[in-house]
Amino acid sequence: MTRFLARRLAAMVAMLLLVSFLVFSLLALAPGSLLATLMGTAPTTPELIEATTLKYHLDDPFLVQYGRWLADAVRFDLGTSVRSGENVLDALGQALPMSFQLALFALLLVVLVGIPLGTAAGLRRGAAADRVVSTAAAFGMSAPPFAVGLLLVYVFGVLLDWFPVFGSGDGFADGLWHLVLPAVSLAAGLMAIVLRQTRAAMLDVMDQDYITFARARGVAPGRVLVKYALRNAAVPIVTSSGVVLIAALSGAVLVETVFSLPGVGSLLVVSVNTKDIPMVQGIAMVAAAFVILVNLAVDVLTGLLDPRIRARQVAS
Amino acid sequence: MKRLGAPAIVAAVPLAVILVCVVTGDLLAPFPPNAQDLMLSSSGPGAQHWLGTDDLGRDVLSRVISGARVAVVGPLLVALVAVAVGVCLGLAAAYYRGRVDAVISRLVDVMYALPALLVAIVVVGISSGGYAVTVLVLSLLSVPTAIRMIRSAASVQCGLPYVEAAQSLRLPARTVMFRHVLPNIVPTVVATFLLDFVVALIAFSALAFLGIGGQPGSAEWGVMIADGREQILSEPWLSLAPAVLIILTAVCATVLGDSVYDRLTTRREAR
Amino acid sequence: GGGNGSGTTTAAGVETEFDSFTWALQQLPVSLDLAKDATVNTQQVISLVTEPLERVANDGTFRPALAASVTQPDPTSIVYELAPGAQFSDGTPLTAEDAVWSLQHVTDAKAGAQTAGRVKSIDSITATTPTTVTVKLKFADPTARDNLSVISYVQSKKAAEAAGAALGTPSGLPVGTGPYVFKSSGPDKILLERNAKHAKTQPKAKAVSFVPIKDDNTGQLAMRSNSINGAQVTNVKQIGQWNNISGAQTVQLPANVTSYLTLDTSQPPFDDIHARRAVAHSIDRQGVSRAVYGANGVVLRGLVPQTLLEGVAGSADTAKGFLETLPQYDLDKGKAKSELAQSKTPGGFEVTIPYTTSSPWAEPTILNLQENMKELGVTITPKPESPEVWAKRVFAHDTPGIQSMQLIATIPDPNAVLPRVVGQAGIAAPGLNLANWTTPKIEDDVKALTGSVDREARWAATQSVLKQVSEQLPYIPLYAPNFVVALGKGFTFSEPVTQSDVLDGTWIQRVRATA
Amino acid sequence: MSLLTVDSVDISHRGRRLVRDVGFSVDAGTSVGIVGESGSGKSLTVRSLVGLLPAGVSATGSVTFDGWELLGLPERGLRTVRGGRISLLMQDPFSMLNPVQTVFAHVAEGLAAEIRRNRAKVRAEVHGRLEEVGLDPARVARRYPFQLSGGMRQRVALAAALAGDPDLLIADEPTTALDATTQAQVLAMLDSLRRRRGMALVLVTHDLGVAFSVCDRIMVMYAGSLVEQAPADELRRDPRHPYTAGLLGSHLPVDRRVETMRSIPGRVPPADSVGGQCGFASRCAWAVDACRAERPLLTLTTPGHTTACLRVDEIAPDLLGPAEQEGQDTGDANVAAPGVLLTVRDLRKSYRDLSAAKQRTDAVKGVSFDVGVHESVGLVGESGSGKTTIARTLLGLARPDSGTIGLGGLDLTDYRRLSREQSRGVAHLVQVVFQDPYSSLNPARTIGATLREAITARDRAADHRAETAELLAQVGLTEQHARRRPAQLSGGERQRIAIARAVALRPRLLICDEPVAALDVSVRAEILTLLRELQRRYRMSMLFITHELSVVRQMTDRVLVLYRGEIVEQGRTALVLDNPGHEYTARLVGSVLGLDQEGVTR
Ligand SMILES: Nc1ncnc2c1ncn2[C@@H]1O[C@H](COP(=O)(O)OP(=O)(O)OP(=O)(O)O)[C@@H](O)[C@H]1O
Ligand SMILES: Nc1ncnc2c1ncn2[C@@H]1O[C@H](COP(=O)(O)OP(=O)(O)OP(=O)(O)O)[C@@H](O)[C@H]1O
Ligand SMILES: [Mg+2]
Ligand SMILES: [Mg+2]
Repeated sequence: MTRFLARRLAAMVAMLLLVSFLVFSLLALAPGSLLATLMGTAPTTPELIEATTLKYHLDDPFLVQYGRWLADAVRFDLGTSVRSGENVLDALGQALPMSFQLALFALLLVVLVGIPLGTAAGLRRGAAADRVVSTAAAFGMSAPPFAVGLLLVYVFGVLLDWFPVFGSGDGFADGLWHLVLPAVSLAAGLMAIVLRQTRAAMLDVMDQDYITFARARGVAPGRVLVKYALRNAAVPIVTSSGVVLIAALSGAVLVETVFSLPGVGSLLVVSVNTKDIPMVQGIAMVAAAFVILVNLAVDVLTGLLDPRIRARQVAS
Repeated sequence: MKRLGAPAIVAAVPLAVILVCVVTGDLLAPFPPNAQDLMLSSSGPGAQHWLGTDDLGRDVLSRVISGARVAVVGPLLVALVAVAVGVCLGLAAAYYRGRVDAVISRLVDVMYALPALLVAIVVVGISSGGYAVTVLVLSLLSVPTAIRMIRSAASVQCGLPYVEAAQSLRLPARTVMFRHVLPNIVPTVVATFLLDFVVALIAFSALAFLGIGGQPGSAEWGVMIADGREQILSEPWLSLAPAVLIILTAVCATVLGDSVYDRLTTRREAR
Repeated sequence: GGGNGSGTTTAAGVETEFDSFTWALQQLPVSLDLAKDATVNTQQVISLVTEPLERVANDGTFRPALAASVTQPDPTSIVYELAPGAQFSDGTPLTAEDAVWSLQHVTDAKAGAQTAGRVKSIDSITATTPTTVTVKLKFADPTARDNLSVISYVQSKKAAEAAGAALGTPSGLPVGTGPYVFKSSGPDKILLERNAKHAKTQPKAKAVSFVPIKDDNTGQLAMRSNSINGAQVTNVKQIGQWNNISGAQTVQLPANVTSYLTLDTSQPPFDDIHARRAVAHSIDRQGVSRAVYGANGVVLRGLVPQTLLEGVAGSADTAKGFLETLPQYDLDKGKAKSELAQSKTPGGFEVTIPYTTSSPWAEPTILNLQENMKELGVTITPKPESPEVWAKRVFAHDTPGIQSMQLIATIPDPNAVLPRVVGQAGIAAPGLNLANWTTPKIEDDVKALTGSVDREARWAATQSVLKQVSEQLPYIPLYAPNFVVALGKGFTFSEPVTQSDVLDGTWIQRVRATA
Repeated sequence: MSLLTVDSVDISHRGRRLVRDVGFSVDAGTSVGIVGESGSGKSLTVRSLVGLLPAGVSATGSVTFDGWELLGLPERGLRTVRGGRISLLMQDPFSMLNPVQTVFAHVAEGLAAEIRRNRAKVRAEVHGRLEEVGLDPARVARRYPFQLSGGMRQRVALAAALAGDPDLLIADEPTTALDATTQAQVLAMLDSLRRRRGMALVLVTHDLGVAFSVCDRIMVMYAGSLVEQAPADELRRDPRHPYTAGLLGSHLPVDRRVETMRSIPGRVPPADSVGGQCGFASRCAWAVDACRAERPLLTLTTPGHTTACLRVDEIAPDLLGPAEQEGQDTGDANVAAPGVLLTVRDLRKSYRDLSAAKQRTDAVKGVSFDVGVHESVGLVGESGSGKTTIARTLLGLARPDSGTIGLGGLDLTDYRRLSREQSRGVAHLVQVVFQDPYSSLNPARTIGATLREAITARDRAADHRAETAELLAQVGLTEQHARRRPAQLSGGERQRIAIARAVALRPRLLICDEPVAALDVSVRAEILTLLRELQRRYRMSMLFITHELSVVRQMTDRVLVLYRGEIVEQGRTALVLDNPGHEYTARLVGSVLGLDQEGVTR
């Protein structure tokens, strides 16, 4: 297992390196000259042009620039925002907790609602409950998160006035209260994905001979549900949860925008719209690290859950 | 169609209507979609303008009808490209296995892990790309899912003796893949196509909502939602109509995809 | 514009302190250093922390602030005499050195100060005594004092130098003498606390926060949930919606705002007057104004609103009378067609029009133009830009064929607009002559406007510029909306505030709780 | 009183009657076999006993166990019966165990509640139970199912099924998926366990040999109905129902070669189509109109022997017992013409392990053999011994690691080195018939299209219409079949099409990879006869892969015995089977469950 982890970590670093190159190349993607991009909103005086050229070593070849950028990035220096002159990591540090809370809240909803509902639907294939849940899931899958958000704002924030629909609140309880609608908007689509995956996995598992054999031997229904059905459905569920967590990154951007939450998502939208490349690069690196970590977590978890996967991981 | 069951038929009707709008474009719209009537700006739904007008006095109904083309064609293109590439590479990976499969699958694994919408936001946003760039980027990002789904369905088929029998007849690989394997994974291909379509539809609208990739003022549904958002408290119909259409299209496509896919599994069970 | 308290009835304010007041900005300042982000957003925030040497009111009168007296011994010198006893929030006393540093900082064109373009006549800034700052001008500049007053926020030189390049970021927050000090600055909120060291009257709010609210819709939601207590209404058509919020009121303030389209006269197709006229005749200004502002905005008759002219014209009636003589271009497809037919591009042309998403009028106007010119063979592509990108392009003098433009006049004088947007001097970054338009007569007029202190001469020059602009159409004047502020439940103003009060920090002294 | 009494049980699915009017009883401590071909309703019948019918399938009638009525009992009530009183063992050892649970847990969870409370007791008990089924607890207890072989898994499942010490064990084809040798071992163990515990056993199987080896009494099912039941010995000696007689007659002898292999013509009708008549009438040589007018009931013929046939008395003398086939030994079918068609030398092939990427399984370890012109060579060996791998390398579906393959003058070691021309030629040299008739035809294409493709692959100019008709006739089908799709055909018919497709290319070598393993006993002989005929007609050589010695005996001149990827013995089929030289061959021969032996032979 340690060897597996070590190997995975090495692969992670390699992936990050690859991603870092792509992320750095974002610079080249922006329309207009590199210089113009990096000068941001500052007026183009010759002095500033010279200073900017020097600061970013724009006269060096692209690869050398990349190397320098990477060396800084490794030392946790992702540069400063073109837009505000703020240190990118500081800005990220301020925005991350918000997004993290939102994601965690949504993930909790997904896990506590999506998985049980999916399990229930999978156990009662074709029943009314299954059909209701499956239809709801089809809607959840198909509704853009921002549309769900706007709808929730309108219904629960304006018409009914039950929840605050703006900002992040003060203190823990108020903050949580403020996060209810955003988290629900974010979770709706993700819940649908997990629910459908869970349902499919349960249907698949419930058709298996080992379930029938267990029941035929008089194994207690609780045990059949937990140790047979859920344990075997767990791998696809965990895998899809990983996918969902990654999808949450994109969803969070929309939801934070709708609810004006000061998270990484809103920061990204502002930075993209203002072509604040260092900030976008910083966010992209953080997102990449997150994605890689999620995948690692999924691998480790599925390995723990399924001895066959574990054996393959240990052997390979 | 009948064999797909009631939900599929119910889902197919709105899709057909929308497709008709896509094909006919402005023909069905009661007003020219961009005609402005500033005297009638921001009027609510009524006898003349069923879904009301926007701030420039444009007829919302006409705009959602004519916007269907832009709103749907992009996602359709994305899904088409994704499925076309997915079929070619997915079949190749399943058929040749070994190194071909390893290379394709590794690539797919890496790309599959990407948060697609996020990447699209960054790439399209930074490059200030328009509709074409959006289609291109989303197509690229949809390809891994398509390859994955088609590869796994084709792998099952390629392991079956009828494929080996065809190989034993020494038919060219192309013939075996496209004439023998492909017809047997049609439901997966259709399901993949519809799934990619739904994902792309949502992605397009999300990008437009963020003000990325869409042409402002156009009748594309996502742009209409974004434009109407500021008036959601005073003139909710502006964003409601396109939002309902996006959700309706996506739900119907999802349901249709599910039905096609379910039929595949039941047919396999029934053999 | 009207006075205080249109909309719902206003409860009277009481003279008690309250814990906090939250004000919404369209977006938070990109930097809290005015030199790096010369927008009204920034000014609104820093004017509570740093005080200017003096303030200029909407009607053009000066009010002393840090400077007890300001004298102009000759046309090319301004002497500020600092009032005694002021100290920075960190306890160090205010000296002329700090004021000199601050003025030099915001007028330093070489270092790229965005504010440098406001006063170009500066020759030197020196501390002539420990309490005296003397500004020497290169020539007699009638608006130098006005313009300096708007950017003369004095910050601690020591603190600013310690912050270095980080000045204006959360790790380099300016230190001032104003009623508040920075407590924190984040992406979602800037929090200010009362400055115990502030020498003058303390405002009633113990803390003030600024939060970013992109659009009116969000603003209304935020005010409903009491997340904000005040905001500027950008979409003034929605005043009714704001008034519907329980306990909220809207206040219409006199405003000096002008919006217009710029046509680059140095390049085809707009180097041709007929093409420009075709454009002017293709915009339904009345219609769009009604669609965007409802009853709360007017269509401009000239490039600047009447309020900017009243001082130099001598009276409101004179100004009004003059504006009525200017030629107007109303929507007229026939004229547009014949004008285009006479131009060098009779068959039409293609053009992309960038505009900032922060101006609610821009997109509808351009879409209106797009639709009306379609029949003439003119293809128009609207291109939205974030305010930052738009501002960057404008300050870099990157001039496409047409673009949207909006100026908030910080002083009540035609100089706040006219000399900046016409004449040779503005045809390079960071100049705002985005039409790249000038004539020999214009050069003379600009000289008179900026170099003369004779009101009559300046009024003549003003009329000349406005007339030429209306005839030659380097710019198509559009609208002047009212400046509207919404106040949430439980708050009111103790006396009327104006647009300049909102920008220079005076307003906070007038915020009162209603119970 | 009997332990279990089943009375007029009907089972249906959405109104379709799948099982009709089944009734029987099981006495404590006895063993009952239920035999019948696939789809006859055996599994549904036994699953209805413990209330484990698939979703949507329901049963009516009465099932009493030890005085309790089980049918219609709610799940809660059934649970008290399952495990402790009745246990069910299923067919597929590879899917019956929970993949994420250890062997220990499987056995422990079935133990009585009072044992389960004490850890040490559980451990001792589980180890005891594993020893009981012949497993080494120290080695096996901590493993997961995927780390065990099929035979071991079935033993674990058996231990788990018996953990609650049931009075009745129902075993649904417990050995079908196992090798002949393993099958014999598991059956023997099942039998001895039953005797030792005094437990009753209901054994479901489609293999009469298996039933005779362990059961006291045997019931025969056909198309959803019971058609005959009798004590095992009596049924073997004296079958009264034409179907039973047919089944017995279709059994291939392992000890001699017969000229005509007998089978039951026709195909099994769906149960719900034969409600008002004798289900077997359409395939019965003795059927008269009366048989089609009413459904015959089970009637007592001799004490303990019931038969559902109207004409049971009239036809008794005509029914053939297995003894009839005696004396038909025809020796070797044909002596091979001189000349060698296929030469395989030192063939090696290994696969990357499925579970561990870096380890490799040696599927074939240096195999050399020849196949002569017009010779039929058998390839026997247990599951996983590499038979299919060899076939696949010959067909170019897998690339050998080393070694050479020569076929009709071509070097086929590496198919990629063949020119286009040669590659097309290879199709005429070698063709194949696979085991599974259900998946060896493309479900999306009609039979006509499938055959046309094969015909044009041989000769683009051929008149495919005429030839299709001819081919179909040759394999005993009609032209109508050309328009159908595989789903509309029975297993036997599909296998005929697969054979026709192979023969269409006139190959010089026909490889048959277990062509009858997935078919019912009654149609096996037809297919084997057809293959024999075609081989003779087209003078093909044949490489016949199978794990059944009786089939090898009938079909081949020479046999190669493959054991763990190596050929351990080869020689004339009769010689090898009669006097096995290698210890493994002997074991293989010893584990054949013929109809003639008493009990299990070792
Ligand atoms: N879940 C089900 N739904 C509908 N029909 C079923 C179902 N399971 C079995 N059948 C049908 O019932 C009939 C009897 O099936 P059953 O499994 O009992 O046969 P069997 O004798 O056990 O055959 P085998 O030897 O193939 O296991 C078959 O025709 C089958 O198609
Ligand atoms: N594609 C493959 N990948 C990995 N291992 C394989 C593959 N095909 C076969 N093997 C392994 O090679 C060995 C030989 O398999 P093969 O299929 O040749 O056996 P067989 O004699 O045909 O068995 P059976 O009687 O079960 O058909 C087995 O251990 C099997 O697991
Ligand atoms: Mg069965
Ligand atoms: Mg095999």
